[in-house]
Order: sequence, then C-alpha cells, then structure tokens
Amino acid sequence: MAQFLKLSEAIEANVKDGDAVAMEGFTHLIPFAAGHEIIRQKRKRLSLIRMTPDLIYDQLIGMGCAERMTFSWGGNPGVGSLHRFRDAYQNGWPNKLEIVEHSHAAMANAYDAAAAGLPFAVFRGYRGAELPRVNPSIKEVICPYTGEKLATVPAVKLDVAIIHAQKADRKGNVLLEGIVGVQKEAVLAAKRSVVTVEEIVDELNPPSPNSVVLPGWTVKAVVAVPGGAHPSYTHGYYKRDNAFYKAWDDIARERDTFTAWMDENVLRKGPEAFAHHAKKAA
Amino acid sequence: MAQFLKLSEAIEANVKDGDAVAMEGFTHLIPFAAGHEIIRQKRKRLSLIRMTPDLIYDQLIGMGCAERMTFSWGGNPGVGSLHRFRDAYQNGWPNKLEIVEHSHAAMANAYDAAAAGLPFAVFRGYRGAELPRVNPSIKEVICPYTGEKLATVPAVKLDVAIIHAQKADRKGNVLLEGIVGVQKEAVLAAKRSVVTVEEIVDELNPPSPNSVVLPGWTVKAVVAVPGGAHPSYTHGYYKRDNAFYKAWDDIARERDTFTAWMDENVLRKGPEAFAHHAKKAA
Amino acid sequence: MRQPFTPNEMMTVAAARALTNDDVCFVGIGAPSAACNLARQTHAPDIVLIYESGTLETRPNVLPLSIGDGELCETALTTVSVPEMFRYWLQGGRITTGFLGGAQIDRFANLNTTVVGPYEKPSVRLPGGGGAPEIATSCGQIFITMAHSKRAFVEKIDFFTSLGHGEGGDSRKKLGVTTKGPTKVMTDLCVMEPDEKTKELTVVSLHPGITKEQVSAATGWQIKFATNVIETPAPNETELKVLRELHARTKAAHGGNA
Amino acid sequence: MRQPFTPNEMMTVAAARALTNDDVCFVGIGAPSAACNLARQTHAPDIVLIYESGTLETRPNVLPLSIGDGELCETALTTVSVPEMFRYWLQGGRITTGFLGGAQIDRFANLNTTVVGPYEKPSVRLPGGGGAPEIATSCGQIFITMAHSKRAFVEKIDFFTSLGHGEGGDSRKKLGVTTKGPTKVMTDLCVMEPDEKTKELTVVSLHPGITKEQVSAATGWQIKFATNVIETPAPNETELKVLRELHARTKAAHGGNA
Repeated sequence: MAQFLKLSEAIEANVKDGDAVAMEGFTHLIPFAAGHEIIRQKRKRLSLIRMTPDLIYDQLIGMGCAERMTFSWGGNPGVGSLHRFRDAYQNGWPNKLEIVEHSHAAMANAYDAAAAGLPFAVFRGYRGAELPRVNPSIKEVICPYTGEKLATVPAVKLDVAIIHAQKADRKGNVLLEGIVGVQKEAVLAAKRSVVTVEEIVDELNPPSPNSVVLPGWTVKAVVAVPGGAHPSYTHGYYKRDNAFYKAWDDIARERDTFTAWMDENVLRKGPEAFAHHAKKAA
Repeated sequence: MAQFLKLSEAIEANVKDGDAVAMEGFTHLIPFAAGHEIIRQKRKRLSLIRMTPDLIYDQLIGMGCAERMTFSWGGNPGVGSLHRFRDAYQNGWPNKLEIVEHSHAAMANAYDAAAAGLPFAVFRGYRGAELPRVNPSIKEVICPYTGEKLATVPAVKLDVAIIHAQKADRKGNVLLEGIVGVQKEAVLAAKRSVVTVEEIVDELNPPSPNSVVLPGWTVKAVVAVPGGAHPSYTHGYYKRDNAFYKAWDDIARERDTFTAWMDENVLRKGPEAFAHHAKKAA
Repeated sequence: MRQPFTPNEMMTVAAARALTNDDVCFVGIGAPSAACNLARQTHAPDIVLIYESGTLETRPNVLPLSIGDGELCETALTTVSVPEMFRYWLQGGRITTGFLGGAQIDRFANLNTTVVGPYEKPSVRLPGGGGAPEIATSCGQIFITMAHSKRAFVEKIDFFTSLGHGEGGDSRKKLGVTTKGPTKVMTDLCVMEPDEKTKELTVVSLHPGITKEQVSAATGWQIKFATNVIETPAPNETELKVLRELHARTKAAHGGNA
Repeated sequence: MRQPFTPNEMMTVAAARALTNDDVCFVGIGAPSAACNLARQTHAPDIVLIYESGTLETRPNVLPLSIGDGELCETALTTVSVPEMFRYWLQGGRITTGFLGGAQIDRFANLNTTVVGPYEKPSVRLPGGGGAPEIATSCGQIFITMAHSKRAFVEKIDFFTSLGHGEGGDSRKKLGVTTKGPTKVMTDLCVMEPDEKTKELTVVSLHPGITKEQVSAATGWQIKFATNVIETPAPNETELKVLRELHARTKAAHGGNA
C-alpha cells in the first residue's frame, strides 16, 4: 500500500546506490523535483532508464549520479544536445557513462513487456538499421505461423520507477491525464515506485471510467510536490517552460556554469522551491 | 473515412457471405441490432470470432449464418449454456459448426497483436492446460534471453469488425466509455468496420483527453441505432436486461420456441425495434 | 441459538472467511462473487476485487449476473481494456487470489469446464475455459468453490481445462509454474486443502452436521481426511445477514426468475 | 510582385505542398511540424497529424517546441499511451506519411542521427534514433527535410540510424520491407526524389534562384539531376502569411530567445 512521505524520505527509502531507476514522463509530467532530491542525496552508480533522457538525466549525469543510461533519444527537444550527457559519454566527466541504446518503439515495447510480466517483447523493428550491431540485447524470433523474422528486446528491469502525476487520493490512488507516456508501464514494471503529485485530494474523481489511474496498492510512496514537474509541465495545472528548456542549453554547455546552477538551484534548495511553479488551470 | 449509412446499407456493404466477422463487446456494448440485421440479410458461412459468444452468436448460429466460431467462453453469463450453439455443435442443427477454441488471455492477445500489425502474440499461457492438444494454432516460442517457453497465438484475421458505442460525431469519430473490452483492437484489426451508436452528436466532448476514441478514419460505417445493444447495455444510457438473459434460456432451449422468437422479434422487425430500449441516464 | 443456513450459504461463508483484507482477488461470477463481496462487506473492507471485464477495485452493491454488468464499472476505481487486464494485471502477477470452479474436478484440483465426453464428440459441450487456464497459473493462489457431488468430483476429468496440481507432488514446478495453485476447495459439504507433499485434496473441515461418510459418498475417488478434521464454524449472524441482503438486492435488481 | 522568402521557408512550403488532405502524418519537431501545420492551415484542412507522444489528430495553434507540448494534447482528438502509439498506430500501418531528418544523409536517403565518427568513440554523440528506425519502415512513405550542406549530404554516413533505400535498387524489398521509404527530400536548395530503378536521389526541382552548381557544391557525392529539372514554384502570399504567423505565434508562446 502507498505510504505518504516527505520527498526526502521517499527517495531515501526507495532509491539505493546502484539501482536501476526509471524516471519517466514523455515530455509531460517529468519528475524533476524527485530528480533533484536524488542529486541532493548523492546517489551513485545509478543505472538510469528513460526513453528521452531530457534535462532531468542531464542533471543527474552531470552531478555524478549515473554509471549507465538506457535510452532511445538523448537530446534537449527542439533545442539541441544534452551537453552534460555528451561530456560524460565522450570525456568521462564527472565519471564514465555507459550507454544502452534502443529505438523508441523498442523501449516502449520493453516497458510494455515488463508491465505484462513477460521476459521480452516482439516487434517489427530495426529493419535495415544499425543499432542491432552495437546493442547485443537486440535479438530476433521467427514467427511460428508466417516465418517472418521479428525483432525482440528484453523487458526493462527496474528497481524503482519515479513519476509525477496530477493527483492522488488518500488511499494513494493516482490519476494521470494528458500525455501519459509509459508511466503506467514503468510503475507496473518496477519493484518499487515513488509518485510525486500536484495535490492530494479527498476524492480522485477521474473524469472518465477509463481514465488512467494507478491503484494505491501498485505504488510504494506518494509525495505531494506542487510544481514538481517544472520545467516540464502538468496538464491542467501549468505549462511547459519552453524558455527554460532553451536557457538550459547555455547553462549546461560548460561545466562551471552547470555546477554553479546546480549548486544554487538544487543543492541549496528543497522540493518547496518548486511550489512557485505550481498553478491550477482555471 | 466513415460513411453515415442506414443499418441495412452498412451491413449490405460490409458483411459478405463467408467473411471473418468479429462482433465484440465484453458483456457491455454488444451490437445486437447489427447482429439482427445480418440475420435478416441471411448471411451464410460466416466465420464468427468473439471472446464470449453470448446470445448474439447463439442467435446467428441458430439462424444458420455461421460455419465456424472462434471463442474463449461460450455460455450465457450467470445463466448457463448457449443452447443454439450446443445444438449446432453437437447435432449439426441447422448446420454443422466448426469451433476454434482459445482462452480469454489468448484471444485478448490475438486481438492486441492484430491491432499492432503483428502476425502473432506471445503470452505466458496454457501451462498444464489441454487446449494446445486440440487447437493446433497454439504454438510456442523460446525467449531469446531467458530460455523460457512461452505460448503463442496467431493474430486474429478479420474481414469486418462490428461494435456498438455511446456516440459518434459528424466526422465519424467514436467514443466508447465503461467496459471497453477488445473493441478498439477489433476495429483496428479489421479490414472494414461498422459502428452502431446510441446517438450522433455535433461535438464528441470526450470527458478525458485519454478517453477511448476511435478516429473516423479508422471506421468504415457509422449508424445511429438507439438501444442497439439491448439486451446488453450502454454505459451512461441503459442497463443490462438481466431478466432477458435469464428468459433466453427458455426461449433458446428448443428449436421451435427459438425459431418462433426470432421470426417475431428479428425477421419481422427492423433496427427501430431497439429504440424503445434507448434511454439516456440522467 | 444458531440460525438455520443452507449448504450453499455455508460454502460461500467459508470462502469469504479464507480471504484477507490484503488480498487482490480475480473474481468469477456466482459463488466466488458472493464470497468476495461478503468478505468485503464484513471482515475485509479493503479487499481489492477485480473482474476480468477490466473493472479494477470494484465495490458492487448487487452481485453481477455477468462478469461485465454495469454495476461493476460504475463502482470501480477504474476500468481498463480486456487486453490490458489479461496482460498487465493477471499475467503481470498482481493478483494474490483467483477463484475458479468447474463441472469436474479431480483429486489434484485440476478442473474441467470444457466438455463432458471426448473433446471432438462431447456428450455435453460446456462453455469452455474463459480466463481459467491463465488464472490457474498466474494468481498467487487459487480458491475453488463447487457443489459436492460424484458427478463433479471425479476420478478422472474429461478435459484439463486448467491446471491444479497436475499429477500431484511437484507437477507445477516441473511445468515451470511458480505460483501455489489451488490451496483451498470450498464445497457445500466441507473444506479441502492439498496435502503438503502429495498435493492430493484432503478434507480439513466438515460443515456443521456433515459426516465423513456423506463426503465420501459424494466424491468419485477415495477421499482422504486430515488427521484432525474440525467442524467448520457455522455462519454467524452478521455473515448470514449481509449475504442474504446481498442476494435479496441482487434478485430485485436482476428481475425475473432470479 | 513576389515577396522575398528565406531558403528555410521555401523548404517548409515545398514539404507542405507534398502533403494531401487524405494524409495521416507522423510528424517530427522542427521543419516537419511547420510543414504539416502549414498544409493543415492551407490546402489540407483535414490532414491527420500524429505526434509520437501519443497525440492523435492534433491541431496545434502554435508549433510545439517538444514532441509532447501541452498544446498538442489540448488540441488532439485523443491521446494514447506511448506503447499504444508505437504498437497500434505506427507498427499497425495506419500512417501514410512519416517525416524524418538527420545529421547525415547518403545518396539512397539512409539517415544518421546517432553519431559523427565511430559508434563506440564518436567525435560527436548525437541524440540518437528516437522513433526513426521504425518510422522509416512502418509509414507508407517518408518525406525528409534537411538543410543542404556538404557536412550533411555525405558519400558515406557514419551510422545507419534509419533505413532509406539501403544500397539502392530493391534493397528494401530484400529486407522484407514493403513500404515505399523516402519518396521526397526537401532541402533549402531543391527537391529530390529517388530514381525509380536505382533509388538514387535525383534533383527534380530547384528552388527559385538556385543553380545546379550550388546544389552540386553543397552535396558530398556527385548528385544527379532529372532530365527535366523544373523550378520549384515560389511560396505564394498565403503560404508565407500563414507560415510566418505560425512562427510568430510560436515565438511569442515559447518565450525567450526563440
């Protein structure tokens, strides 16, 4: 059953050095506040998994929390490169970073398979593409009916999934709305999960019987962190801070500007620093 | 793009003798009015596919429309047997019926695979069960990572999918709410699809951005048939007629009572006969 | 003074009692549905009930006639598609307890709901397996409820619809199945559990007023009894009241000859 | 009198014109997004735009900076999960036209968005393939938009992120791929199409004021020209107006140094 904790407690209890961690959210609902808490708690040797590493993993990598990253698209969307990821991968700063690279389709299928309790997924992918040459975990099976060769990917293996959502009720049931990405799959794939939410409410009141809801018994810890997705966004609450995404390019380009920004905005702050981004749409 | 047709036109244009037809709806939203139209148009040699054949296939089979049924549970839920199915299968009345039998998990995966454009699905199923002995389409693959043997099922192959839904807008976009079963998968798996709806509206207004909506360009024909799911039901409109499901046991038990009922309630009626069941919940 | 009760009520109450407040149940129609909702309305208010129609954490006020009655969706936390139900929730290993029943059961709790007679030429074609083949192996454990009779409790089932303990012993393990399988069989006469080693069903408690002889006479094989067979505690007043009210509401709701 | 326009505007307009009202497009960020929304706001009002974030049939009023901006979901018919997007919609074969671009392209329109230099020790580590490997083979056809330069249009790409026409000829067929692959490459200088037989990219139209020599000089291989190279019709007033308003709204919406 879901426990209601402070963010520091939730991360302390659920994220250990060396864990395989997925912090998901496809552009939307990225759990930045939780990422900052991991940085403050100085986790090391994490194996980070995420389709689109985005700024959140650029920050974790630049602060030395990661030793491996599994991903399918590692850029700053619409802006350019993730400088800290590149610096770590190309120059080993602040430490060496190993990569495991897939396509989006492969990653999405790998999450789906894990949520479904399967050891692998089958998909029609990578035809004529070079990634299978450099990623030995990409294999193939033959369809027993048609003889077609199809690609396979192992299910993601997660110690912990961390996501951000609109709200939770007092039983820890969680509502996600809008671009829901692979978050349900990530939570169902993980041994443990931490969910930060904009607000905790008495009644969840999902707008549709088919709304995306995670039952409280699938979640390990729930934490209210208003604004906790910033500079990503929360549908129905506040918008994506596209200006910040653009500004990040300059902040992260050099090691010293990055370090100074992290010191001022992460190390010397707490989750309450996100509150001023919080806003509920009318 | 979706065409707006009369029910007789939609069935005439989209359901041919010998077609592989799925009329889906897991207890909820079963397209009875469309089934009755197929009976009136005297379609023959249909290969009927459905997880839970329910009364709708009992009626089609008893009226001689089917030569094969692919299914996973063939009963009258909470009541007992489907007498017309049994009579056809055991005694060849009114004609011989071939069966292809799966488990629910296999059928659900077979629909999912077809919607995903895959030739087959992998699932952890049938372990220690006897169905693989009598259904040669159940095979297995070995996980290329763990060596685990897993079951496979071929993707369903459909000429036409027929479903009932709450409403469509004037572009043919369709909203389904409540127990949504495998209907999205069935429509996406089929070459053609017919959707009957309680009402056609100017604005679909799905309650959630993640509501189950089928875009009009995935649908071939849309027909307004208020009450068209009766004795099944439409969430938000009218309830399941459980009393009729119980009454069906007596109606269908003998050939002559069945034939008389079908003559009076199907052959001599049209889709407008369903209208008096239509009701929108307050 | 003890209220009178029917054998079916005793079976349902026995099944309900076996459930805990922490269970996540995959519920079938009929006795399982009654048992699970009785448990929810008595000692296990937080029990999570899941029906294969996609309704997650549902709290019906009347028992559904079908596995997908509107009542289930209207009172559910959320409703998912049927592929998601079987893939993420059942196969995903999230269910602690699944309920099954059948037309035939053998001494190792293997079940048949497919045919009486040979598969290709059955004397009775039954509805088939539905969710059972995968419920039997994906849930943490299985509870079985069935009316006790020689026709149902047979030496040899005509078809292996779903796996119980196979040929006994470590049959499940040999098949690569890591879940417990049937841990309890609740009938209208008694409660049985598989022997720890052989996995053969063994009577552990007799319902009030039922004798070993009655059970033996209603079983198609030489049924074994535990060393200490106890008497199943009779349904208490609350259990009977809640169960009967549930049935009364259900009858009123479904109309006709309920 | 003709309004002046930028090479990038010409590229976007050329891409927009290639789209029809019946297309179902898998849209990428940047020029593809501008082209698709320009088409939607001019000659193809019913074009269906799909972004890989799960937003189906979206009608953004400003261009998204990311593939998952809120604008996309708020103006979409519906939004599905990312696994569903890649499984049911892309792999399911429901997309007529997909857009791709890259850091490097070769004469057979194979693309590299992964690395400059060797994979294990790149001189530049690029973002990677994202959706491209499967977009390239699952969509009915592929349109490519890229700025024309010798650094991008190369004799040999450093990494095969996504399949174009492979080694030319029937390469795709040999790989079991039945979709058309790249049918048009729109640059800021010209429009290219693969030769019917060899599948080598061939210039079919030059943008106003651009010479064959300029294109050859910006291409890393000996680029071929069609027998009848035409001049790409310049953007008309409406196209420029709609495109510029779209960009102006976008800049205002995203803030900062857009």
